[in-house]
Amino acid sequence: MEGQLYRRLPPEDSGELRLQPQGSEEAKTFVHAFLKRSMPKMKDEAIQEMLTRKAVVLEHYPKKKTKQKRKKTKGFTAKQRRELRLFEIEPEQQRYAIFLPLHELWKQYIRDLCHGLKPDAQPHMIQGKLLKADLHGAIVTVTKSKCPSYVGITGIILQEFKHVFKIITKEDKLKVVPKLNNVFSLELDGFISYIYGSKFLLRASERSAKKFKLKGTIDL
Amino acid sequence: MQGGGAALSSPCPRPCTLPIGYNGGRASPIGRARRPPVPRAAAAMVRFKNRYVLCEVVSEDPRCRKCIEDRALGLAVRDAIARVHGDYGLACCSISFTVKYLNAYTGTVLLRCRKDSYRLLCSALPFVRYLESRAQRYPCFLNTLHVGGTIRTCQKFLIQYNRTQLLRLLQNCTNEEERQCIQKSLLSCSLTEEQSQSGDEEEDDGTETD
Amino acid sequence: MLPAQLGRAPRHLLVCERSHARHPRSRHAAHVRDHAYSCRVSFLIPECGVLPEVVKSTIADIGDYYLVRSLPVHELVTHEFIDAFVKKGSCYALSYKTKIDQDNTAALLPNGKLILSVDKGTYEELGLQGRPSRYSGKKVMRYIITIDLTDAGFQPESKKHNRVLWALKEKKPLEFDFLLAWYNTGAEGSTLMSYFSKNQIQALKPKITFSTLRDLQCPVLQSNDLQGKPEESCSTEELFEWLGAVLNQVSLDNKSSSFLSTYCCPEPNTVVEKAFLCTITGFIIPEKIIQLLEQLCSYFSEPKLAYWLTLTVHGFADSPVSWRESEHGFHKGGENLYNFVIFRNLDYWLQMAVGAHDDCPP
Amino acid sequence: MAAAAFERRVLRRAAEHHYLRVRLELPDGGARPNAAQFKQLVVTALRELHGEVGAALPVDVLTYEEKTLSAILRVISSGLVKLWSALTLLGFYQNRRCAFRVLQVKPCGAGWLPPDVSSGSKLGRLPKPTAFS
Repeated sequence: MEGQLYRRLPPEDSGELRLQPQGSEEAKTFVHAFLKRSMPKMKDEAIQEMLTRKAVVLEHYPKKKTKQKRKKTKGFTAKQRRELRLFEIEPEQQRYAIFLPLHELWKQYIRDLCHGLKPDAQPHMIQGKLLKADLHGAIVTVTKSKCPSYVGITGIILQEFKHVFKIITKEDKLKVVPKLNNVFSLELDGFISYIYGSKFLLRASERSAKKFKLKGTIDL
Repeated sequence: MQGGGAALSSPCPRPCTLPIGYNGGRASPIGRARRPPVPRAAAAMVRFKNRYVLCEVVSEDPRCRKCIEDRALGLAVRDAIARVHGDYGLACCSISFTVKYLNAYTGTVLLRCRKDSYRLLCSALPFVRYLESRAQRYPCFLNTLHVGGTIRTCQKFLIQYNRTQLLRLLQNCTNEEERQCIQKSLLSCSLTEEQSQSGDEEEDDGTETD
Repeated sequence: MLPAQLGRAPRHLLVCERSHARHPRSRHAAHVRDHAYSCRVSFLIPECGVLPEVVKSTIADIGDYYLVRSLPVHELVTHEFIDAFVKKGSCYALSYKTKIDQDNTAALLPNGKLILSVDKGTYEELGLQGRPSRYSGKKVMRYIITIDLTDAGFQPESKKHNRVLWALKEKKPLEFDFLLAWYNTGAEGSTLMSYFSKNQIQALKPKITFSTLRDLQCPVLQSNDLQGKPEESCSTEELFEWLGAVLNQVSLDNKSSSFLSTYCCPEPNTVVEKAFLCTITGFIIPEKIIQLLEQLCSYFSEPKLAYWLTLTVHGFADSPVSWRESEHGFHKGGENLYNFVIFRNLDYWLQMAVGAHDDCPP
Repeated sequence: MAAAAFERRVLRRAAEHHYLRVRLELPDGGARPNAAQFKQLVVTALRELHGEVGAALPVDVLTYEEKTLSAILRVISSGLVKLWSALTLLGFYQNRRCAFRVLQVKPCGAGWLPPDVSSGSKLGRLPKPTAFS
């Protein structure tokens, strides 16, 4: 097999291909010279080594595409957020009057959401909309609570977290009211809805996806 | 008399004394299997504790023996409870009440009820006056022998009891043939007796004698 | 469900005390004063046909009480009311026909404490700080709110006062029918009648009934022996039971072999030719009961045939307090009562009985 | 004066007897039981629920008014729950429907009041006996 491979080309073939027939010695020197030329940094011994030892797989292998690691739009960690006080409202900003426009906006938003909020609208339809609605800017009152000192707090919701509402009262006080064990009432154009906080322990974004189930009675 | 002991006798769980080095590989999985891991939900629960009342049916009429059966006896006892303790008592006793074992030949009966209400049951047993079977009544009464927490303690007591009965019979023997017969049954009974003695160190955990 | 529980009766307490009415450290007046709400007073004098004039005038003087229909509770918290009544005497108020185990109940004690016993829903809505009831089990269904009207922080326009007013007026307007009584020693100012004239108020007179019992079997008592000795004297418990039978006109001549009843008068006993029984029913304030007690003590200042007499006072079963401010519940009876036995030498026995949902009497 | 020593005794669950004020409700018309029949009815109720043992419970009918069908019963404290439950579960008197209303339960003799006196009217308030709660 090998003999066949390294055989000289027959003269008729070489004539046809217009190749100069070469002797084996010539070929060897050519290869050496070629290698030397193309890899000038390598030493002779190394080249020799490669020639005798190295097995070259004569196979096409595709070049692995290096996956472009898409850089995640990295936000802040919770720690950084805390340090930066991103979600805190500065004391000079804690004024009820500042947030009244937000409340107006919210009212407009709810009216749009409930198709104008006509007085003859179905209450459960409005409730269904309100359940999924954003509550930032709503005026709420704590009507029932296991802890009596929360009862009666009224104000605009500034932020909604998983477990608490941040509410600014008319006295320009920022109150943090837990949702658990509290019932909030929400009044809009004569419609009064009650929010049972214990069943509302979700972030605003998660709430829009959550399916609420009907329950007969809800105990605090 | 001997029949009662033999019928109740079971292969005695002799305490394992095999050397652990030799048989440990086999013994340990058995030991583990005997004590199943307590499920977390059931950890707070307690098993229902029962009381087993061992009594014998005493009757003058020999025909009574053939009507000692589960249903007739259960009905008679229930009837007595209903009479003595009313609907409330009957309802209390009916929880897990069964006739657990019954030997028509010797008249031995084992009743089971909940631990809470065994006093109601025991107090009603003397009021059983007859057994009724196929529209026929045979006057009889129940003699309470033993109240135990497990069937095992009742069985042990019954063997012991029957042995003393046999001994008493032996004393009252008149002819040689009878004596021979009783001695033979005494001997056959003593085998189970020996077994039950080997388990003596763990006896009477739930026994209550009234 | 266990048969063992069939034999258990609900908890109850009977406290017996023995002392002397003129003893400087005797606490009988304090006990009477601490028991604010009494609905029935009855006394029994053996060997007495006609009531002495002094006692009769005391009974007549027991005074009116008032019933105000649907009075909002916040009226009791206003400063006009506090200044006119609470601070100028002893003012008693108790919600009428409210059941302590199912309704909201309110009571105003003479020391100026307003006590609201409210259910869970009302408490959560009301927004006033309270404490869970002692007898409501693992899941608290009843709360007790105590408001001290005479507290220094309870000035008009103070934060505390405003909060209470807001809660009772706007948040959750509570309304009750109130029984009212007012006792003051000084000059008569405005009266309850004129103060609540815009509400539906009516003055009520205590109902007084007299009766003379003939040939009554009375137990023999020894003033220095509470337990009693067989063949010599009866114990306090026996007396207490006998008294109940007398007050309810149970015939005492039953034979022990009778089919209907085996109750008979405790031994030893004497037959008294006639005994005087008087019962006063109404909203009776402790000050009047103390007066009555004093009159009954002075009954023995002249030699009398009777060896002892009794004065029994029943408290309202549905009042939120029994003695002082200790909580009271109804559970299977709601009794809170006390009974004086006054002996000829002015020794007295005091028996105080409470039911299952009560503290031990002081 | 010298004998005026102070003494105090606290008795817990000491009452030997309990008292029940009950009213029997019968449909209009028909015979009303007299005192003996009333007692018999109470015993029947006890026998139905608690058997002969219950029927042997000493129950005294202290007062009985045939007109209003109301009575005061006295029972030893250990039998209170039995009596109460038996009365509650009684349904028939001489094949006519009937019901017992337990109006008041008192542990001490002097404890009871006429039902119209105390602040809330006790009529119709029917606490359940513990044995079945």
